[in-house]
Amino acid sequence: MNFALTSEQKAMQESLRRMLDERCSARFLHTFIDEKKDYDAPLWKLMCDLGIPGMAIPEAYGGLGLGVVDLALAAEMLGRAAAPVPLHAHWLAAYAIALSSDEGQRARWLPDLAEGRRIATVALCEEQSRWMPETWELAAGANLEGAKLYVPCAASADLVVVGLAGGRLGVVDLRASGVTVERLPGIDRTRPMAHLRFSGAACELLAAPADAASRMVDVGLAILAADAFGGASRCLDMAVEYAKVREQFGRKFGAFQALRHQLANLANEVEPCRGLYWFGAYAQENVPERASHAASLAKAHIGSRFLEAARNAIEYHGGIGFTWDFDCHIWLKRAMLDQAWLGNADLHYLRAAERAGW
Amino acid sequence: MNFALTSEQKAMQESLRRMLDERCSARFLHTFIDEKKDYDAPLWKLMCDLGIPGMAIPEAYGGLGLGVVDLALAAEMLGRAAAPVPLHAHWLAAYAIALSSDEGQRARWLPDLAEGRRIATVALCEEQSRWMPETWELAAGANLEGAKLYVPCAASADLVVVGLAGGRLGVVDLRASGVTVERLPGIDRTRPMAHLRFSGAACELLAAPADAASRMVDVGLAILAADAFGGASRCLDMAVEYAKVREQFGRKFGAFQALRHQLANLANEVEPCRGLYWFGAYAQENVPERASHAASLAKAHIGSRFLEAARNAIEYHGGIGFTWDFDCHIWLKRAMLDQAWLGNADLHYLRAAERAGW
Amino acid sequence: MDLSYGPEYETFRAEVADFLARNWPPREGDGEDRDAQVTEFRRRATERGYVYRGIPKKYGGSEQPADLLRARIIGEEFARVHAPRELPGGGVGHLVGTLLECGTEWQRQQFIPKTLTGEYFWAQGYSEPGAGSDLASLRTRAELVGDKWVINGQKIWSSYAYKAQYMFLLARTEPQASRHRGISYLLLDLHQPGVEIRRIRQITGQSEFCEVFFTDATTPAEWIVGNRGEGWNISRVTLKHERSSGRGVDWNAAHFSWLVELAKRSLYDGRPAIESPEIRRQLAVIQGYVEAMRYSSYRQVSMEAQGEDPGMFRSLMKLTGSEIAEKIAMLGSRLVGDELMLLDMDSRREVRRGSDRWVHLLMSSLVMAIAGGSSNIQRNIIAERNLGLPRDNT
Amino acid sequence: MDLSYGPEYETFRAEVADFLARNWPPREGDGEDRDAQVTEFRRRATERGYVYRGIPKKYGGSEQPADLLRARIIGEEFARVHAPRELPGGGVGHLVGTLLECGTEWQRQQFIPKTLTGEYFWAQGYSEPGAGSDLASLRTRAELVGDKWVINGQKIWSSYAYKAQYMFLLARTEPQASRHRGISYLLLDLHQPGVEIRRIRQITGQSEFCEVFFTDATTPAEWIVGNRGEGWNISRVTLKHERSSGRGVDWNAAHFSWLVELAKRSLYDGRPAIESPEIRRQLAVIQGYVEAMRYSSYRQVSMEAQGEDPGMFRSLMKLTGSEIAEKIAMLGSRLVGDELMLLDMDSRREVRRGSDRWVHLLMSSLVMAIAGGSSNIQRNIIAERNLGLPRDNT
Repeated sequence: MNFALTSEQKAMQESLRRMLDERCSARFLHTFIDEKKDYDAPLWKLMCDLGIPGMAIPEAYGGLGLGVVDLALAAEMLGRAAAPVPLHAHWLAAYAIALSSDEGQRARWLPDLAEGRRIATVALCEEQSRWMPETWELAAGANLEGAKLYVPCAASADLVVVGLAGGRLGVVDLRASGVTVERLPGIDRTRPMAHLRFSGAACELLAAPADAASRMVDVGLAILAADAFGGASRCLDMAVEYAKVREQFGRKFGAFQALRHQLANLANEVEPCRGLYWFGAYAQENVPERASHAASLAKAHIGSRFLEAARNAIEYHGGIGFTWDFDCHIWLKRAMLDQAWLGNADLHYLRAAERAGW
Repeated sequence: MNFALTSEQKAMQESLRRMLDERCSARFLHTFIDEKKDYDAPLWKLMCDLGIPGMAIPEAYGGLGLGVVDLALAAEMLGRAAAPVPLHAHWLAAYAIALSSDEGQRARWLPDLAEGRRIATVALCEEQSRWMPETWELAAGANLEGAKLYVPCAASADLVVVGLAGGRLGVVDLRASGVTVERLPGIDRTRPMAHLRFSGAACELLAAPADAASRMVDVGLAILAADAFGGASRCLDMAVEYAKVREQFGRKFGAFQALRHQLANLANEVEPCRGLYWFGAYAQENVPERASHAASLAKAHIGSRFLEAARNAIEYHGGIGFTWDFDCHIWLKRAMLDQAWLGNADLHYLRAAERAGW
Repeated sequence: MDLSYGPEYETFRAEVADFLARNWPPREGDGEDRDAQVTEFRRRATERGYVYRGIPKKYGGSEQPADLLRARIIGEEFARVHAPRELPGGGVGHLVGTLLECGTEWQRQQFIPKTLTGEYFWAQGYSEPGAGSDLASLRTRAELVGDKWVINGQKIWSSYAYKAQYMFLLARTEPQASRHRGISYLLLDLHQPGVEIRRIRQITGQSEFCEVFFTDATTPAEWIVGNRGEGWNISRVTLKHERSSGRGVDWNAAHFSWLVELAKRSLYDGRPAIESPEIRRQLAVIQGYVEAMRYSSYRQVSMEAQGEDPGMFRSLMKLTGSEIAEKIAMLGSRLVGDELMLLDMDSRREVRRGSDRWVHLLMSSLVMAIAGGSSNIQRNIIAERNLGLPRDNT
Repeated sequence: MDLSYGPEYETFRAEVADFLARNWPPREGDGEDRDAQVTEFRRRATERGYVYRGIPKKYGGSEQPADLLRARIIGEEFARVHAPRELPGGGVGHLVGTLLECGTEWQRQQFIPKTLTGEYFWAQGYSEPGAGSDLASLRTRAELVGDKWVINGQKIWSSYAYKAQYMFLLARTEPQASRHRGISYLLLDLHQPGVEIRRIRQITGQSEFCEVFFTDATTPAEWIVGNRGEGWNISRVTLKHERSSGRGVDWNAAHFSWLVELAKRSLYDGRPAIESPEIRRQLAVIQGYVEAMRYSSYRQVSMEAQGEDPGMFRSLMKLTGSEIAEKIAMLGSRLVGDELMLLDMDSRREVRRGSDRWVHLLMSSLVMAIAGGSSNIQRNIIAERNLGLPRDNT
C-alpha cells in the first residue's frame, strides 16, 4: 500500500502551483471578473503548453495519458488559484470521447482537445436538477430538440458532449446551426455558464459503452471535490495569513485565542478532505465497485466544507472580507458553484447512501 | 400585552428556589441517587406543605387553582434543582382527572392528589415510541390487558392515569391486583421509571372530553420544556461558576478567551429558551389553536438545547466533570430523560411541523 | 402573563389602522412624486404621534410619552400595510438622540427638524480601516485652528455617504490623551473640497458603503457635540425612548416565512420539499430558534415597560439574530438547488424575490455577523457583562 | 498511489493469517485459563515477529525492522479474528519506549521483559487535581533522603492503578527550578504503606480511573529515569517505531458500522430508520468525515513509511476523532428512541450491545474531548504548531 503521490505527481502539482501563483494572482482575477469573459485565453495557452487539457487523453492522440488522480491533483491547484480556464468540462468531454469504441470518433476529436486547439464542454443538467444520466430526457438522435442547463463556457467552447435519454452521449458542434446559447448572470465569474437550446442541432452519437455517461459524471464529481478542496484550503490560508498581519486592540488578530480556535476548527474541517478527494479520484480507475459512492461522498462532503470555509474566511476577515475588491468572495462564489454544479450536497449524500448499499 | 410574570408568580418561583437550594443541594442529590429510591419523601412532604402537588387543581378540591404557566414556572425550578419528586406525572394525572365531567370522579381523587396524600402518575407510552394519544392501542375497558412503558415513579405511586385506545383515559389503582410493576435501570435516578403490565387490572374510565388526553400530553410537553430550561440554565451556571474559580496554566479558566466564547455561545443557546417555554405553557390555556404546536416545538427545541448544554458543561469542566461524585452528570441524565420522555425531539419537531400547517 | 393588549390598546390599534387606511398608500394629490408623498405621509404620522415619538414638538417630533406597547402596535400596523415609519439611517437613528442628550440648543434647532424631514441626510463616521470594532484606536485627527476644526484622515463603512450632505464623526482632538480619552464628536458638511467619497463595492455587487477621505477638511469650532475628549462616550448615547428589540425578530420571522414558501415551491429528493420529513424537521428546528427569540423579545419589552431588568437577553439579541439568519440562509441555499449558481451582481434592481433572495442572503447574512460589532465582539461582551467572567486581560 | 499491498506484502499477510488460523482462538492445551492462553499466544506472536516489533530481543521483544505496512497488515489481520496484540496500558504504551530511549541498562533488564509479558502491570502518574493538561504546574514532590526518594502528593486519572503493581510518575524534585524544569521521572512500587489508591467512579458507573495518594512513599534512588529535572521531556518520549494513527480510524469506522446497523433495526417517523432520507443523509454526512479521516490516515502512514512529512493531519487526529465520535453518539442517541432513558450503571458487564452501547457512548464519547489533552488544548496546538499563529501570550 502506498497512498502517496509519485514524484511526477508532486512535480506536476508544484509546477502548476508555481505557474498559477505567477499568472493567476488575485490582482489578475479581479481584473478578469470585472471583464466578464468566458475564460482567460493567455492562461489557457499556458495550460496547453503544459499539456493540461490533454492530461488524461491517451498518448496515441497527443495527450499525456495520465489518470483521474492526476486530473484531480491538477484540479486542486485550479481550485486553489480560482483559475479562469474551462478545464473541468473540457476534461470530462475528452474523457467521454476517449471511451468511444469508434476509432474514427476518437481520432477526429481527441488530438484537438489534447492540444487545446479546440475547447470542449459538457451539457448535462435538465430542469429540476436532473444531473444524473438515469434522469436525462433529451431524446437521442441525429438532430436534437430541447434544452440543457448550466453548461460551462458554452459561449466560447467549440464542441459539447451532450447527455441524452437512456444515458447515451452525443457530440454537438457549438458553432453549427440549431444551437442557441443563453449566457447566464452567473455567481462565479471565473466559470461562466450558459443554457443551451437545441432546435434541430446536428448530433453525433458516441459509440461509448452503456456506463460511459455515469463514469464521466463520477469523474466530474471527483474533480469538483478536488477543486473544492483546493478552494477550501485557500480560504483557510487566507484567513490564517490575515490573522497574522491584521491588528485589533493593539494585538495581532491571531493572538486572540477565540479566533485561533476558530481557525484550528476550520483546519480540522478542511485538511482531512485531502485524503477523501484522493480516494474519490483513485477509486474511478482502481476500485470501480466503489467509484460512484466515493465520488458522490467526496463531492457532497468537500463541497459543504468549502462553502462553510469560504463563509467563515469572510467572517474572520471582518468588513474588508465583504468587499468586492478583496479576494475572499471569489472563492465564496466558486464554493457556491462547486456546491451546485453536478447536483448539490443533498443529492449526492443521498446517492452515496444508495451506493453504500444501506 | 404583558408577557411577564405576576408578583405572585415571581414569589412562587423564588420561594421554591430558596427551598430547593436548601433542601435539595448537590450533596443531598448524590446521596439520593446512590440509594436508588423512587423519590425523596421528606422533600415531597415539603412540596405538599407549599401546595405544589395541587397547584393546578381547582380550589374547590383543595388545590391552589393555578394554571399551566404556574406549573411550568415551578417545573423550571424543579429542573434547575434536579428535584427527586414525582411531580410532573402527578400534575398530569391531576390535570386529566380535573377534566372529567363526572363530579364523583373529581371529588374522589382530586383532594388527595391536591394535598399529596396520594401520588398519581401517568402511563402513556406503548412499544415503538407510541406516546401520542392517537397511537395508543391498549384496549379501553373495565379490566385492562396489556402493557405501558416508562411510567414515572410507578413502584411508589398510588394510582395511575392510563392512556387507552381511541385517546381515552382510565384510572387504575396501582395497589390493586392485576398490575405488575417492572422497575427499570433508569439513566436518570432522580426520576425512576417502570414498565406496567396489566392482566385484568380494574380500570375506571374517565368521563373526560375527547381531547382530554391530547391536552394532557401537551401540558406535559410544556412542563418538560420548562424542566429542560431549568436544567439547561443550571448547566450554564455550573460551567460559568467553574470557569471563575478553576485555574490552569496559572490563570482562571474563564480568562481563556476560547472558553469564554464557548460559554457565551452556551448562554446564547440556553437563555432565549425561557420565552419559548413561557409561551408553550401560556398557549395551553390561552391560545388553544396553537397549544400543540407550541408544546411540541418547545419540548423539541429546549430538550435538544438541554442535552447539548449538559454535554458541554461536562466538557468545559474537564476530567472532574466526568466523575460520578461531581454534579454535572445528574443533569446530563435528566437531559436524556427530558429528551426521550413523551417522545424525542425528532417526533416533536415533526409534530410541530404538522401543527404549523405547512 | 397576557399576550393580548386589552381594550385601551386595541382602541389605539383601531385608530392607527384607521389612519393608515386613509393615508397609505398615498393618493392623488399627496405630492408630485414618491419621495414627496412619503414626506407628506410622515408629516401626518408625526402629527398623529405615530412617528418620532421621543422627540420634542419644538424640534419637529411628536413628543409622546414612552409606551412600548403603543410603539409595538404602531410597528405591527405599519408593517402590515408596508407603510414607512421614521426615516432610516444614522441621522435619525443616532445623531438626533445624541443632540437631544448632549447637543447645544443651537445645534438641536439647526439640525434636528431638517433631519427628521429628510432634508438633511447624514453619514456616520465611526469606523476606520484597521479599527473596525476598536474605536479607541482610531486615527482620524482634528485640530482646532482659529475658529475651525481642520480634519485629516479616513473613515470607512459609512453607509450611503455618497448621497449624504452631512456627517457626524469621531476624530482624535487630544493627541496626548490616551486611547479613547482623546476623541471628540464633530459634525461636518461633506460638500467641501477637503472631502473625497469613494463607494465600496460589496461582494453582492451592491455598494451602499463608502470610504471617506479628509484632507484638511474643515468644520466650524462650534460644530462639536459635547466637550473635547468626550466623543467616545457621546457616541454611545442612544435615544432610550421606546427602544425595542422587535426589528431583529421581525426580520427573522419574515425570512423564516419566506423560507417556508420556498420549501413549498422547491423539490427535494424528487418531491415537494415541504413534504420531506427532513426539510420539515429542519424548518421546525429553525422555527424553534425564531420563536424562542420572539417570545424572549416579548418578555423583554414587557419587563422594560414595567421598568424591570429583563436580564441577559438584550445582550444576546445580535448574536442570536445573526445565527438564525445564517441557519435560514443555509437551508435556503440548499432549497434553491441549481439556482445557487445565479445572481446578477450588476443589476440595480432590488433582490426581493425568488432564488435571487436566497443566493443574495447566503452572502448578505454575513454582514450581520460582521457589522456593528462582530459576533466575536458580542461573545466578549456576553462573557464579561452577562456571565461575569474575567475580562480578557491581554 | 496504490491501495493494494503488492505480492511481497500479500505473502506476508498470508503468513500472518496462517499463524492466526493455527493459534487463535486458543485450543486445548494452550494453558489453563484465558489469561494464560493469551500470554502464551502473545509469546508465540512475539516469536514470529508480529508483536513488540520495535523492542530488542534481549528485552523480550521481536526486534523487527520498522515497516508501517507490515504493521498495518498485522493490525488488520489480528482485528479480523479479534486476536490480542500488545498488552494494553501505559506500561507497554509509554514506559517501555521511555526506558529504551532514556533508561539505564539495569532498568531495561529489570522492567521491560516482565512488562511485556504482563507480569508487571503499570499505572501512569502524570495528571494531578488542578493540573489536568498543565503538567508544568504539578505539585507532587519527591525528595532524595539517603538512598531513597520520599514522595508526597497526589495523582489522578491513573487508569487501572488499583490493579497495578508499579507506577511511572512525574514528581517535582527541584523545587527551586521553574515550572517544568524541576520535574523528574520516577518509578515506584505501589504495594507499600505510603500509597493509597482510590477508584474514581465515572458518570457511566464504571471506574477504571483512580486517585493515588502518596504519604512518605519511597522508591530507590536509582529508580529515576534519566537525570533529575529532565522528567518533563522524558515523559514526552514515545517509541517512534511504526507509530500509526490507525486506531482512531478503526474505532470510528467500527462505531459507524454499528450505527448503520442501529439504523436498520430502529424506527424513524414510523418506518425503518435506514429507509428515511433524513437518516440516510445524516449517515452519509458522518461517513464523509469517517472516510476523510480514513484516507488521510492512509496517506499519513504511506508518507511516513517513505520518511516524508505528512503535514498537519497528525495534529488533527485527536480533535477529528473526538468530533466524529460526538456525531456518531448524537445520531445514535436519536435512533435509540425511548431507550435513551435506560442504562444499568451498576452492572459490571461490558457495554457492547444494543441500545446500551449508544446510551453509554453518549456519555463516554465525552472522554475523548477531555482526556489526554482536551479539545481546546488540541486547538491551541494546531493553531500554534500547524497554522503558525502567535502563541497565546497570556
